[in-house]
Amino acid sequence: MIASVVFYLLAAATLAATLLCITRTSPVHAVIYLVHAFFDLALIFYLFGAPLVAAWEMIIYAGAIMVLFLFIIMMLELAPGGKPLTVDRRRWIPVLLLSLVTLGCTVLLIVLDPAAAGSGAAFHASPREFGTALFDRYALAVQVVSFQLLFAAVGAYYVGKGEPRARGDNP
Amino acid sequence: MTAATTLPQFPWLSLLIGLPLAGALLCLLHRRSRQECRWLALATTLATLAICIGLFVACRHGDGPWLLREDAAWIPRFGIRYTLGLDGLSLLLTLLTAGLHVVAVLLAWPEQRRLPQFLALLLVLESGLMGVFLAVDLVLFYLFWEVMLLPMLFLIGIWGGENRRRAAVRFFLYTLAGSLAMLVAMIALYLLHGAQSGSYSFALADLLQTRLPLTQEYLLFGGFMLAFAIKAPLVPFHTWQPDALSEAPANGAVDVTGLLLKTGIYGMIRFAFPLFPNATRDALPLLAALALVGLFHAAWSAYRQDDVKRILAYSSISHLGLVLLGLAAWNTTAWQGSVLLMVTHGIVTGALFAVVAMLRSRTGTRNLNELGGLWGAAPQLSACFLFFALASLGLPGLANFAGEILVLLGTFRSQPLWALLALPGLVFTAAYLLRLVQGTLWGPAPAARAAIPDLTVREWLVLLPLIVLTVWLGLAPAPLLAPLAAVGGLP
Amino acid sequence: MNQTLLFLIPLLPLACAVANMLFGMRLPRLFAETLAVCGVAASFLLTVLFWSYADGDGTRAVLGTWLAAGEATIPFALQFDALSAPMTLMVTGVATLIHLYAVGYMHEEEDYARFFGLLNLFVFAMLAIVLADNLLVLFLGWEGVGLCSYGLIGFWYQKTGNARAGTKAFLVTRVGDVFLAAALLWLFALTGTLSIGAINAQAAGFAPAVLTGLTVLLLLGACGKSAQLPLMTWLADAMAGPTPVSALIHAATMVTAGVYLLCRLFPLVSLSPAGMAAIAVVGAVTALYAATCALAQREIKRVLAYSTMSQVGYMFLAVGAGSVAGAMAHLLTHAFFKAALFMAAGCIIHLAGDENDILRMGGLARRGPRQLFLVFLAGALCLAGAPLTGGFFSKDAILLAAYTQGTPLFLLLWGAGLLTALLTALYTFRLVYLVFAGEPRGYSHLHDLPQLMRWPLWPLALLGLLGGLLNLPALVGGGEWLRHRLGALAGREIAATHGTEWALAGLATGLVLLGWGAARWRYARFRGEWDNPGSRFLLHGWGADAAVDLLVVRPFTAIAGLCALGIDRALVDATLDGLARQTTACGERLRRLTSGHVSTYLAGFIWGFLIILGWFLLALVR
Amino acid sequence: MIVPFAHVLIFAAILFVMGLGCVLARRNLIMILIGVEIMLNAAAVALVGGSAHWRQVDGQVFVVFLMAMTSAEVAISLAMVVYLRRRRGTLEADKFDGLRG
Repeated sequence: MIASVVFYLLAAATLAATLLCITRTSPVHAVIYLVHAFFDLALIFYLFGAPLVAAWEMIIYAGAIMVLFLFIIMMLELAPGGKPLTVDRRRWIPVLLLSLVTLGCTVLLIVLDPAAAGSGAAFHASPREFGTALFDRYALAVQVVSFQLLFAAVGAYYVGKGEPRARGDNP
Repeated sequence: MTAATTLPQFPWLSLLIGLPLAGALLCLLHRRSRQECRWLALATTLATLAICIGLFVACRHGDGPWLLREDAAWIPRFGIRYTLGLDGLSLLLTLLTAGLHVVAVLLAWPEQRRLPQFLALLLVLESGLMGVFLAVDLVLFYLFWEVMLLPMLFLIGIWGGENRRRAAVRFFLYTLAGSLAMLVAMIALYLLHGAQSGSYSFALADLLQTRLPLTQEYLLFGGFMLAFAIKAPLVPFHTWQPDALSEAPANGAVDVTGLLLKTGIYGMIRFAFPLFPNATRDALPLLAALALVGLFHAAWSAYRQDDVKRILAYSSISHLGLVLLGLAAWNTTAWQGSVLLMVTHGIVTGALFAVVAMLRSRTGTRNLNELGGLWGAAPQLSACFLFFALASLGLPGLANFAGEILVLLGTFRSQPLWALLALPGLVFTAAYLLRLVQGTLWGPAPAARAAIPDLTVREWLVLLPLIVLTVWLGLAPAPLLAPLAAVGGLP
Repeated sequence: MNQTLLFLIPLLPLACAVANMLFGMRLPRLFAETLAVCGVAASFLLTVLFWSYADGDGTRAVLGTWLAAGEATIPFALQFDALSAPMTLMVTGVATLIHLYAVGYMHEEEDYARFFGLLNLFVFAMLAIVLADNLLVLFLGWEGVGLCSYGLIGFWYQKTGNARAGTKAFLVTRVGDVFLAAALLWLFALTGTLSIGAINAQAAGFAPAVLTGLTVLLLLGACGKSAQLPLMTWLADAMAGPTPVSALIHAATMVTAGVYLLCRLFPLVSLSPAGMAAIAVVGAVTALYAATCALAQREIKRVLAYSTMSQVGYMFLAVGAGSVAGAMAHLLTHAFFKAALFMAAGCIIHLAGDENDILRMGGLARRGPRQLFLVFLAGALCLAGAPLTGGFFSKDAILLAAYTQGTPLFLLLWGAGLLTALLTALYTFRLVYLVFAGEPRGYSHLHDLPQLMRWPLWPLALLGLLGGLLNLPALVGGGEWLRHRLGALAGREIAATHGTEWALAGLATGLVLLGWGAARWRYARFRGEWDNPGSRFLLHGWGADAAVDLLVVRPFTAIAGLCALGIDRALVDATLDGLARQTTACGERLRRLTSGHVSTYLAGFIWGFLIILGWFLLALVR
Repeated sequence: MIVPFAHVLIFAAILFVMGLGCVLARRNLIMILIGVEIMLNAAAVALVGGSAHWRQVDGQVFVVFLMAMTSAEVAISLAMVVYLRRRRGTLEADKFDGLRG
């Protein structure tokens, strides 16, 4: 029963984080909130018995993609104006609140290890089971996706490589 | 089918369609020398005319509806066959087409801009027309019906007058819309027939057997009639005709052949009336009303036009009104009269267009107010102009009168009121034609006009056969009427 | 000689006409003129040769079938019988003389080939009417005559006025032709054939209403050609043509075609009393109308034109009164003396240096050639109906026929006839005095007169004077040769006591003398023309032209304008252009949708998605 | 199943709509991409919820593929953003309306 409560808490946290992410004027803040939302999502995935997916969520989404966003934002100096990132009490309250909620849920989850909860047959996909499914039934899909990633890499390289011609000429 | 005995076994009808096409190709191959193209085109059209005359002489007394028939499988899967049929009606119209195309090539002789392409398109138009008049299979008929449009569109679009684009596009879209309605009706008929008789076929003979409930018959009849009404043209759909003809190329070749685009009436006789007998019978009064409205509206409009070619275009619509009235009267005399009038109208109005083209090449203008006093400058040209205007007027002893009087005699026997209503048309036709003659021939010649050369040999070659034909058909149309007697589908 | 040679009579002038038109200009002038004259003279001789063929009920010659479609088979056929023979003789005889006169009159005209070609073509068309056996050949001649009068009236085409007069003549007569065509169609529907003999034979079988209808249609058709009320406005303007044309077409032959048509179909026409009354009324009213107009005319040819209209009105009255013999007698004599008068008028105009206005002539009797005055006087006496002249006998016979009809209507018409006779005498002698008597008022010197314009007048003047012998009434011991010759075709037997005949003859002579006296008193010493509204009203033919223009021409042009511009431009084209504009407008609106902003595209995408969602929800709910 | 499947779906839907709102409302290209990310994650939530509900592991496998595709997409789009930024000097989505009709 605790698990349901935790889910609703996490869901609320995610929604709030996303909402805040959308409404920020500065992209950096938005990215930060989004990272926050992805952490909560990872927890939810874990809650649904998908530990591998939760881990990947943390690694790929929060880790790789959002960092890339942040990097791009920083590179393109999109931060609004030259105003220094002063600590503004009013702005950090929502962040603190959200962090607390997330922290609380994590602690609860750690304490109530579902395996131990044994509240009925909550579905739990062990990595073994996940691995066999991935490479047994979806072997082909994996290859395709890998190709896709290759193309993306080549594409990104090509688009990124073009040295900027005279500014403002129409493509 | 009784192929005329005297004719050797040879696909004559396919030759009639193929020869002009071959001529067109040859013209394009000889693009380099304009002179070569001219003689080539003339040779092709003369050969086609010779074949037509040969067929006319050989098949004139053939009995049975089809004088000559060719049949070959084309798309068996849908029951579409390549069938060509020659009966009294198509015999006359192919002869008229071949004759007018010889005149057209002669008229196109002095054309300077891209002559080979012009002649090639003219020959393609001829083969399209031949196809329309000979096709018996509905899909084949529809194919040639569309093929006929393309050359006309390019001829008007490229070589035409000032706002030729607009006229060409309007002409093309108008006719296309009509033919789409026909296509839908055709396919519906095909399916209904298939459902009823099990065997799916587009042949006219098979489709004639379909028994349709009345409402369906009205709808399909409407589809066919819309396409034919636009091509006739009947009044509400006629505005493309004056634009197309007045914007046609200056040398008049396209006007002459343009008249043949009036295949609407032929389509009605060949397809619409026999396929839907009950719908036709009920629609006769409407047809007559449209004919009379067309007759008077076109005559009155012609009275107020300033452009000579537009007057002739409206006059052609007015004559077609009378032809349609003959058809609507639904008795033998009227029918034969209207077919005769259709043929003679082709000759006479074609000749008038030729003369106007010659007039335009001399005076450079087609506006009635700027012309005048032509008789003093070019008596021979003016004499021909007056002769053909009088023929178009329906002067007894000349071509149109024979057709008109037969139509009126026939119409009076079945529907006296229609004939009496059509009679005042004689006065209005006389009114606008005499105004045309008054504007161009009589009166003082405008001072600015330089000396005008009279008819050259080439122009005499164009006009002389037409004059002989007009007088001959006026005084003795019997040889032309004889083959009509056996035409199937006539009352 | 077999019948088909009969066809030579009409075909010879046709051949000469075609020859003249095609090669006229290349031939030397003399050759072209002789060709024209010989063509007509030859057919005159042939008519004389074939005269015996006309005895009994005449001979019918067939050349071949003209039209054959369904049940309509119409041959080229001629009928040479007691009615058509004298008419052909008159037409060819008068035409020959007029052709000779025309050679002189047109000697300085360089476009002679066209003139003689048309004149010959006219003779062919007139003969086609006269000799026609079926109504379609008659109709061919009918329209041919109309064409030639159009061509000849507008002969001097340089002045648009002449060409316009020609067009007007053609159109007004064409209106008449429409009525004739209607009768023709109706007859074909009733009898299945157009041959005149068959129609006259079956005429008795028709219902009275049909008979009256047919007669009225034929009357209106005849009015067109014979310039009777209400289709008479063209004749006065037709004087724009050269004088030989006026003499031949608008005096002797074409205008009488209408009378001939009615005489030809007399068995049919006579069966409907209402029809006969209509013909008589139209004839008498037109006679009176034309006589009053002739009084006020200034140009010599217009006086004669209105006089012709009046005399043809008399012929209509004769046919209406049932006396075909009277009508034909008057037709023939009138043709002779009126042709003579017109040719004399041509000479007068030529002498006075193309001066048309009689108010500026005068004193020609002493100064001009003596012969001209005598011929003109002879013609004038016939026209006025002076006793013992041809005009007197033929006009008197008509008045007698009208009088003996007995019904009050015909008595009224007889009175009108008498009044017209008085007016005729008045305007004829007015013409004589104004032109010949008194002092020369306008012209300076007299041009000389070519020989050819002098001697052809004599035969016609004599024939006019002796016209009475054609149908000399029994009163004066005459054998009434024409009536016996016509036999069955002669119409009603005029039975009248000698007393009434003498009384009527005396009355007529009195009227002529009265007319002559009045004219002498008024015009012997010319004191200027009255110029009051009355005379102007008469001058313009009771304002007929203005009325026709107002009632017919102007509305027609307006309707034509409405059709050409209104319906075609505004209605049909507008709808099409509107359609085109709407489609482009829709296209424009759609174009604005693709604004290039990603957000609009996505919004569109979302809307689509919502609609699909809604559809599924609906499906779910139902 | 710890939570009724409907609730999971509702949660995913709300998340999706928020992502959508962000894409539609925001002008900046980066924010649009972030919006897309949110939407993709909402899909992932639905997938995981489904796999938990039907007790099948396939849902989770798909989430992996989803992540692969997302990272590929982000790589390219951010490269494009950089490219556009250099070329046009701005990242306002409305400025790039070269395809205007």
